[in-house]
Amino acid sequence: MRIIALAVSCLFAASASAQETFKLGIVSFLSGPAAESFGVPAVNGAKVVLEAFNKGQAPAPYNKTGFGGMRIEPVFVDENGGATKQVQELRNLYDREKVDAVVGYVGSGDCLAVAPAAEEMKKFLILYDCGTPRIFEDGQYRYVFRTASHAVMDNVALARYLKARGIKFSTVNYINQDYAWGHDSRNDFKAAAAQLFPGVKNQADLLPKFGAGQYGTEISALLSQPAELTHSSLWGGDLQAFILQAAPRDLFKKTQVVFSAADHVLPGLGDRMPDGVILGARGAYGLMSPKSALNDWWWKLYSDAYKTYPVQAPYRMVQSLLGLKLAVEKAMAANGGKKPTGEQIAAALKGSEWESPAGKIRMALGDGHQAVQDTAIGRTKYDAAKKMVTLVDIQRFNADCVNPPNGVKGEDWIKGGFKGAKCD
Amino acid sequence: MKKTAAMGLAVLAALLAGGLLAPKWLLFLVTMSAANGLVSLGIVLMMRGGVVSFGQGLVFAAGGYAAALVSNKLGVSDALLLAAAGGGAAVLLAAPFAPLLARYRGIFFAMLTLALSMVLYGVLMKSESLGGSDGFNMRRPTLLGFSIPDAWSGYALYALVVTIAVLLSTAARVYFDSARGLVALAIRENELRVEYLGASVRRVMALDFVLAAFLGGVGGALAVMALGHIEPQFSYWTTSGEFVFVSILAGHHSVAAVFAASLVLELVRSFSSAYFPNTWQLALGLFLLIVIRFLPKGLGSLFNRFSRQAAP
Amino acid sequence: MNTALTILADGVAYASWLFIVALGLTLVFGVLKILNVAHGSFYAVGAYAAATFVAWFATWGFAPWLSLIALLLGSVAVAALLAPLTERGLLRVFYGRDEVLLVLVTYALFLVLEDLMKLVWGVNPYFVTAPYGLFGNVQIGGQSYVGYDLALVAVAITCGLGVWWGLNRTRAGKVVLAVIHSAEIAASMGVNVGRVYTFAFMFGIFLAALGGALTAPMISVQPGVSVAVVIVSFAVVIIGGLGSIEGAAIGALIVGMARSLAVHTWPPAELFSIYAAMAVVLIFRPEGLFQRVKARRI
Amino acid sequence: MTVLSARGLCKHFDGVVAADQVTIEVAAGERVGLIGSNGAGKTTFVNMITGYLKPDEGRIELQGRDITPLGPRQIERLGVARSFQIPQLFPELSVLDNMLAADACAQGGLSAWQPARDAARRARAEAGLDRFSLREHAARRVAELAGGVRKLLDIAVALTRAPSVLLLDEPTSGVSVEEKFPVMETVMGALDRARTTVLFVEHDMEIVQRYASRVVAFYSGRVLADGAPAAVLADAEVRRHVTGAEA
Repeated sequence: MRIIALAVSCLFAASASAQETFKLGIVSFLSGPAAESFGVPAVNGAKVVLEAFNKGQAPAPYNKTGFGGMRIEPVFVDENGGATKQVQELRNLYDREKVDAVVGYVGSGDCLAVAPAAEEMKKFLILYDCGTPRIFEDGQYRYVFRTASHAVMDNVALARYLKARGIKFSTVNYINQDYAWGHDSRNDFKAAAAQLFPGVKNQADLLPKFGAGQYGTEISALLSQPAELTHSSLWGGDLQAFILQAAPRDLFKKTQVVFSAADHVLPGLGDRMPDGVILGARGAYGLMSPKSALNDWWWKLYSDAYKTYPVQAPYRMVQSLLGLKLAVEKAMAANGGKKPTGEQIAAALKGSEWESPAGKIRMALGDGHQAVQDTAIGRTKYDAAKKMVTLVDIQRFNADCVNPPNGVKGEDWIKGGFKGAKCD
Repeated sequence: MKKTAAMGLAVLAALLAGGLLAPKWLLFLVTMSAANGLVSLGIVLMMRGGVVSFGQGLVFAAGGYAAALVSNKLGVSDALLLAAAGGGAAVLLAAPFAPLLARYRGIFFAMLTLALSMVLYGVLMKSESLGGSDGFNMRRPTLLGFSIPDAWSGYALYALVVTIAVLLSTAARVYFDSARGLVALAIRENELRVEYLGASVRRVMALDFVLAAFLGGVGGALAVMALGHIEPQFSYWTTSGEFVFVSILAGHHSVAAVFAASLVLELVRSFSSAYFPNTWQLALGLFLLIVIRFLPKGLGSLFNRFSRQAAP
Repeated sequence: MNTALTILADGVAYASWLFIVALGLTLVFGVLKILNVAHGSFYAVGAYAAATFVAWFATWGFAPWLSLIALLLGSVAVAALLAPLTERGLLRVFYGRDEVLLVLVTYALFLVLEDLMKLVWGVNPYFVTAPYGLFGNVQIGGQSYVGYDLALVAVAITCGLGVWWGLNRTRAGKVVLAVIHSAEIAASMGVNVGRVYTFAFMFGIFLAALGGALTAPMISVQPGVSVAVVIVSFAVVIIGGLGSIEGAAIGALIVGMARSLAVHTWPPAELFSIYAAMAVVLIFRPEGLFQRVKARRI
Repeated sequence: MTVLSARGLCKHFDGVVAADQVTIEVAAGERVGLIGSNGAGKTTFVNMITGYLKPDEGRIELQGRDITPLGPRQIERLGVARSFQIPQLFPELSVLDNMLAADACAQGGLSAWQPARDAARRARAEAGLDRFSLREHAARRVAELAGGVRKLLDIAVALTRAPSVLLLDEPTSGVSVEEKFPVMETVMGALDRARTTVLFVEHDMEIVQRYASRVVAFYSGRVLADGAPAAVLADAEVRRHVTGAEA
């Protein structure tokens, strides 16, 4: 309801004072299977952060009100409904709603679809979450950026963690959703494991369809030929259902399970989450986030507003908004304090770097359009006293250790033995 | 027939002129709804024979993927060739099923077409070489050997799509008014009698299915050119559902109504998702219900009423 | 041997879950001649309602096994409140219109319910895992199954037999059968067809909601639950024959077994095995495995 | 000479005998009245002749050609047309469009571009309407027509291709008493001009007496009597089982 109110108010505000306002389109899942785990938390994160920006309450260097004095007016759009709809709505955002920039998109398919549209319209676009590396590996863009690492990092980090912790395994089972995210995650982990654990044998390779909900059959398949390691990139409702159905059948006792992106289910599952599961968060997020003043501020801001701590999605949103803020303000300065064009903002963001609650973000890949960041992997342990799942044995990996160097495709980089990786 | 052609030309001229004045976002919306409208026009063509396909996503996707692949893999960039390729591919895919489907009616025809489109969806999701569920992007096409400057890309595509749409609709109108077209209407009313009058119901139905496939394929190709991206969603049942809705909203009386309906749907969807980000599906659903309730014979019935008053 | 047993067990477990939902779908079609695209939404509403009731029971400090009652109450509530509202308030307006048009009406209903659920229950997940542990675990062919999953098999069989008995062995059932055969004739024999419609729809929705309620303990109840169910239960009733109970049972078994076989032997086939089966059946037996073609009198 | 010959036709519907060794030879220009109580097998006979039902046994010949295995479409193309007990028309189309649709079907290879309503076709259709003096109804939807008019249109549509044999299934059923004779007058008048061989199923014995040159009486699937109207209607068996009511 509040979102409607906001959106409508924006409508009328739009005409009022276009000079002092910066209109920002924010697109994420407000309905459908990705709303609970990714869309809505991210949008919630955006709301509190933008509010803080407009009040000038963010810590330095983010303490200018709004974007360099311009009041930020968000317009929210639902990402649910397929890539076709996204391309149309993106065009409407730019041409009809006259937004100055758009931050959004969780779905890789949506990202691939909207990027060329924004480019053709010469409008500024930040992809804040989606996983596929193809966007900047296959394409060249001037106006499109991604302010978070792509999915290669997640599975490389998992493999490196297993290596670093001396976890021995010779067989692996896989269960991933039957769409690009699932396929890519499986392939990346397979390749990475082959590099770090030569001779490891891949057994079952299950691909339940997205949103299946029923995993009894898959769990039987995983148990009928148990592997020492079981890899999965399931997320959201599917991941929660899988855990709820697999735990009573002792899957987690019979094999070491590793999840590439799972911290977003910890607050909800609580003691239903088995101990000893190794998981990542697609960055140093949530319980694995680094200690810093900025992180403390953000943690408090979010927790106070929503009575739960921020996980992957809101972190990815806030890091994109912080980057955008600095870029806009830099471009503004270069533009003699006047509102910058999309072109100028792009120039300012390209190759830049900034501090986020999750650590430093560097636009290092895709010649300055694709971010790399540090990440972390941890192991679940339920803390009865705090009544929450905690993560132990947390290990951080710096960006250059788990991301390919500029100009190298993630896949080739893994298969080539991580050439140029700096892990100190 | 001459009258129809003349009217088509007049409409086309008006649209091309109007496009110069319309805002960009509207231009794109019309482009998309015209492309989608062609698919629904195919359904209307079948509706006149009494069947409704719930799987036009099948030919929509076939046309789209064909055009995108021909462009990316074979390097053909001319929009007209790509549109033709889309239509052709859809026909090739649909033709083998035509004699089979010609035997089915009502819910069974709807469900069988749905099943076919979902099989294609499954195959596309699997084919990683085609980008799987993410699909892939397509370069902007050229037009008659000229590459389109960014500033004009919107209008150029709009012009292309409406031109093709108007041409095909004119052809459709001629077909509807032809002997075969009238027999199709008769089949809708009473197949048995048509057989007893010595005409083959199945042959008519089979041909209609193939023609609808062609329209759907061209629509898919044009949609991809406008979007610059294709994905298996093109063949998903909800996509087909929207095509059906448009043809029901239009009714089987008027060709123009199909494109009007398609535009109305796009407008409703786009404005509701802009202003009710949290409840746009609710808004869309209610809109559908109201239309089905209060326009049982579709927009076309209104159109016809006017035209009758005009020319008694 | 064990593998075969596992494949069978998994197939049956999945089939029975599917059957409960599909049975409702096929009943509604049989009586009202409506292929209800929104069936999956009622499944989801059932899951949410169950979650709500279980939560209440917990706050009132009832014994854990009572949570099973809560699940049942949840689905009854949906059938008692939402179903009549939908049938009388919405569907009734469109009776007599073309079958395909009615499919479209329920498609619209599906869109509406998606957002209504979000407005009522929000997007945060609900967990009602309490009942899931109640039956412990069972060993079958070297596999340890959750007793609850197998309990579903019993529920499914009960539902199937119950409906069959109700239709074929009771007066009310005979009346319903008459309406299934021909609403006009039934009406001319003085049957209150409208009432039968409402009743049948309520029961069909009850089964959908029950399916959702019984699934709630093993999933996280949140937006998007409905989508997956619709198409797969469609496939079941198409395979079995629209409006046929035996058909729904066989269809569910075919789909369940096909899926189980695919997952255990050739996982990549799973995604489209179902639609392929559906297409094949439609091509060779358009009316489904359990329907007869009606000849036209002239 | 014999136009139509049916020999030893048998047809069973799970147990029920609809036709039992039915043998009828029809000569050119004959007006054969088919009588019999309901379920005697008259309509089954018509359905078998026109290919809607395949006989279990027996053989049907048209001008010496075996048409037993053919379907309604092929048989119609050989010049055997029929009308229906319940008129089989296109209710939502206008009367004229019904005729035009029939005309389009008659043209064979359906054109996808030649207009269905061009002057020539329209003229033919209107001529067809005139023969049954239906011109004044041309613009009305069939659904709005009265029973008698529908019956006439049903027959007018059947005559589109000027068939050599026409089977009328109860041409006057559902027609009001005062309409019956006018209807038959128009029909038979039109047919005289076309010199068509006619078989008509009829319950009203006055009509049979007036218009039949020969009568075939059916009883429980068998041919009970076959011959001159007076003789057949006088037959004791026929009086008992068929026309008993009128006796």
